[in-house]
Amino acid sequence: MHLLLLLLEPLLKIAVVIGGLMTAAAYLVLVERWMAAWMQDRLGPNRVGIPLTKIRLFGLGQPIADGVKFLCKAEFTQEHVDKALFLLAPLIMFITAMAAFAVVPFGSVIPPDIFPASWGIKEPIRLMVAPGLDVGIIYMFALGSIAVYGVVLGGWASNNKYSFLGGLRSSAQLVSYELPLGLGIVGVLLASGSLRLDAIIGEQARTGVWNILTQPLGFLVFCVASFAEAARLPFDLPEAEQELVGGYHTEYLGIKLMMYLVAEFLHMVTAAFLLVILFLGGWHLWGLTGAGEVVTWPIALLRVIVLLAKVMGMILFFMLCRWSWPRFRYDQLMDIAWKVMIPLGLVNLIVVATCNEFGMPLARWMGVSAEWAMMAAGWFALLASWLVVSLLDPTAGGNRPRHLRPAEAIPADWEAQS
Amino acid sequence: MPYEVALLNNYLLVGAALFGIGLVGFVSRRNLIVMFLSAEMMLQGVSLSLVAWGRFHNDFGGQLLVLFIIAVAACEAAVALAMITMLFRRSGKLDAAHWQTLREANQPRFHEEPLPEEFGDQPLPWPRLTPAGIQPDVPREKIDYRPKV
Amino acid sequence: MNDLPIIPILATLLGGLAFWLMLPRGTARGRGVGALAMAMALGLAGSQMPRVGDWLDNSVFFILAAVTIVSAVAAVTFRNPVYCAIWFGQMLLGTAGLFLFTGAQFLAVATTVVYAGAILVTFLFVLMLAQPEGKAAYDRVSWEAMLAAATGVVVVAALSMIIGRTFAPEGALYPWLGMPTSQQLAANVLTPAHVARLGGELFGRYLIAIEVAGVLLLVALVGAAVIIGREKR
Amino acid sequence: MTANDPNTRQNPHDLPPTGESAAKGPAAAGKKIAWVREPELGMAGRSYLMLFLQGLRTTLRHLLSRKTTVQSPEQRHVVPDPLIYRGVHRLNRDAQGRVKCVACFLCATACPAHCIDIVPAESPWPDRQKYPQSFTIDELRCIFCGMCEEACPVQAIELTSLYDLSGKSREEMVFDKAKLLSVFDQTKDAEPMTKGTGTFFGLPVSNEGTPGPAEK
Repeated sequence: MHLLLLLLEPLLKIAVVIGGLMTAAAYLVLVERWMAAWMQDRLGPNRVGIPLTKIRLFGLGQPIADGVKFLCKAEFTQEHVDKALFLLAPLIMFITAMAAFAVVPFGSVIPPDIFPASWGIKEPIRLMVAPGLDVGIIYMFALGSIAVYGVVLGGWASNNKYSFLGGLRSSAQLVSYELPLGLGIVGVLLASGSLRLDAIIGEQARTGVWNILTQPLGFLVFCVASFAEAARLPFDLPEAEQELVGGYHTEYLGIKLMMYLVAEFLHMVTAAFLLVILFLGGWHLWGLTGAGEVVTWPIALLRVIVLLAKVMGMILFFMLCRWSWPRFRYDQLMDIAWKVMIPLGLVNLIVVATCNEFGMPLARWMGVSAEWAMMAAGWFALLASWLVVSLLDPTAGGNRPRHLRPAEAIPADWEAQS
Repeated sequence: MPYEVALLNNYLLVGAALFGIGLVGFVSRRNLIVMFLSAEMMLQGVSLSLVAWGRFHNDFGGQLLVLFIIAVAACEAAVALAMITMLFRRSGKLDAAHWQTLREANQPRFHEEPLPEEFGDQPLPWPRLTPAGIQPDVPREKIDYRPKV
Repeated sequence: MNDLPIIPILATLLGGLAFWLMLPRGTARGRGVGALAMAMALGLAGSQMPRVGDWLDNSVFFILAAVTIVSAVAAVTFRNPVYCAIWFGQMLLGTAGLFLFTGAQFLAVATTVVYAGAILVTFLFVLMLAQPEGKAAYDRVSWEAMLAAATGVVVVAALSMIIGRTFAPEGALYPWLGMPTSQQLAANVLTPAHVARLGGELFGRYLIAIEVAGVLLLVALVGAAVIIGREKR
Repeated sequence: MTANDPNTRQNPHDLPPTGESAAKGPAAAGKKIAWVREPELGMAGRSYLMLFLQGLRTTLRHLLSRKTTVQSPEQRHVVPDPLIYRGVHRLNRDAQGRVKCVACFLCATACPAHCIDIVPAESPWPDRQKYPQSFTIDELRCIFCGMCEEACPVQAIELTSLYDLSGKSREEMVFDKAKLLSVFDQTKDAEPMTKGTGTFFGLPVSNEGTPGPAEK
């Protein structure tokens, strides 16, 4: 009986998180389709409402219809695939995408005094599934590195050239971008002194200075790397439709395809959560949500709302980016990871470490607070390293495609013109 | 048995079993990569024992040693992968027996026994679309021939 | 000789036999029997191991241990090397779970990130590019399967005998092994600020060692680049 | 292999030094191509900042712009120029209401999708030798490229502006001669036949269909 009570709280949280995430993923797909349509001067899905009536509800029934369609599709496995791995790959992808949310705080805490006294709740309840895990964010990295298997196995098991190429590309991309992803957060971890996401938010709320203000370079590196990790558009090489049909999930259909698609969407949601929590202050908003863990219930609710609003804004930015910039070429993608983002991440790490070690005396000497000194150093580092990168232009490799033109069309002084 | 002792005992047993299994794999398998994986498995067995002893002695030393094992394993993997890739480029095989000339002199030569074909090793026929468009000049067999996917 | 531990010996021998049957020998015959024998051997061995804590702790430990050992056996005996790699990955996850069970949180995720996330994926690349179809002949036979299995039996038997003697209730091999109390444990390895303590140790007491490890990594990286870059067209 | 040989893979920055040799080098190899250095990116392009803002501005502008979607079953899409639209096929009739086709198979030959099937027969009329006894188009297989229309010497087959082609079975979507002629009856007022004459084996063919090659 004691054990059941012990398990009740985590089970309840897991149920809420999974249910919420699945619904959110379904409706975010609708939002993404709307955004895509509006940016292309279309209206987007606006038909499906309540079935058997003429009520349309702006197309809000669309996700349900899509889900039912996916579930009702004929579920067959192709003859030429490797059956076991073909089934395993989407499962890996889906499970890791879901499990990453175990350490994500969906707000701050629920104060214990809103429950009836007879329930015996003394401690404030943390709004995350696994509050005791001390390795927080590295756990998410571990799951991200396992998710690579879903991609590479799916591509290989499909026994299809396009799928295999997509899988290989994707896994090389994911493995490469894990390094800048890690480097981007090291600065934050150094500044906060903890690997736990709720502690990182707490630190930002305590000082009142979000990490994006003190470490803009880290934000840049982490943002680019998380776009690549989530395989969103400027970096969506894995499933570049124009070249690889559908990439590693070309051969998939029905529920297995749905698992892949939902998992990809959840990667984007995870990336948005991480960006907000690590760099944009999490639930903190100046003068509104306060700091610390002892809260009244309106403040607790407000924190959840602020966090989710920020995450939603970040997701909308992801969707906006999808139609704003063309896809990078594969060698450019790798160049950005290895020649730009990793050095920038190292610069950020050095700046943050130096500020942590020598920031206090420097700030006292300059007559400003430590936060201001860090901010100045961070922005200076961003501008300086961006300038250096632009001047060196490391992504312009020797393998750019050469334009051909009839010889007659070239003016005699073409070199002088260029 | 007290909890801590039972835990240590069980962990040591599991570690020993992993070590033994890895050993068998390392000496018996011929695929270079599977051999490498077996060696890593032995390392994992040792790591388990170290962590268990660290817990038993209430000390971080065991865990830190395992951390160094991981670092060494990463180095090992980098070098081993480079070498395996080079060997594969030269021979087109991941077979350890292909490099038997690297052994000491006076060793008996290993001869490959021909194996019977197994069911399921034949490649499947590929699905064909109904012909459309202008008949190509190349013969049908040439189009359908796919040495590998 | 009367107190000869019959069941552990039987389990070890059965395990060795099963291993021989399951190793690739150029034929698929006997693999099912081998798998069955392996399951029996593992069951026998598990029945001899002491219980760990209450039933929840106990079942979690045994499930993790079973996953680890079964995947290890499968990783060594499967003939398709891609499957070997996948089973090896599952063995790594099982080991990570066992690490987590002893409270080594950081090691659990580090193992997953480094081994499963980086090392195994690159090896998987090579395997997939090397063998796009079918099973190669050298994956279907192994060197001296019987001798190898016998070696394994001897090694495991010797190790487990020593382990058993170490913790035997009467006449333990090392009576000076001090027993930590649970308060001591909670104060150190199982502390809530686990990672902070680990990092403190790592960059305090073992600073030189970690620098050496870093240099080793760098040297290995350069070495790998040199080896792979030798054959330039 | 010289440095100017376009067949060698080399650094694109190793370009021919002057325009003269750039024109000469490939021409010597018998090819009228030259490698051209692409324009260098300025600071704004290299720092990616301006490009970033440009992309963002474009999407944001379109996000709020007027939408051009046509709500299809309620509103009909208006084809801007029906005469050049490539929709469902029709078989044209001549002035006497007969099918204009002379069963010359040029359309069937030109069709890249092989969706046209013609069975010719002796013509009952004096103005041509053959006429199509049956003329079927598999509309599901058709790719609506308009090659048949281009190939037809007598302007007998044309593509109309009917775009909402649908059916409930595959058989229904194989259009026979009667169906194709009925498409003509349906669309002849909105989209008049192409006027003018064509040639068939060098002989003039009038659009009205009266004096054909059979007369000669």
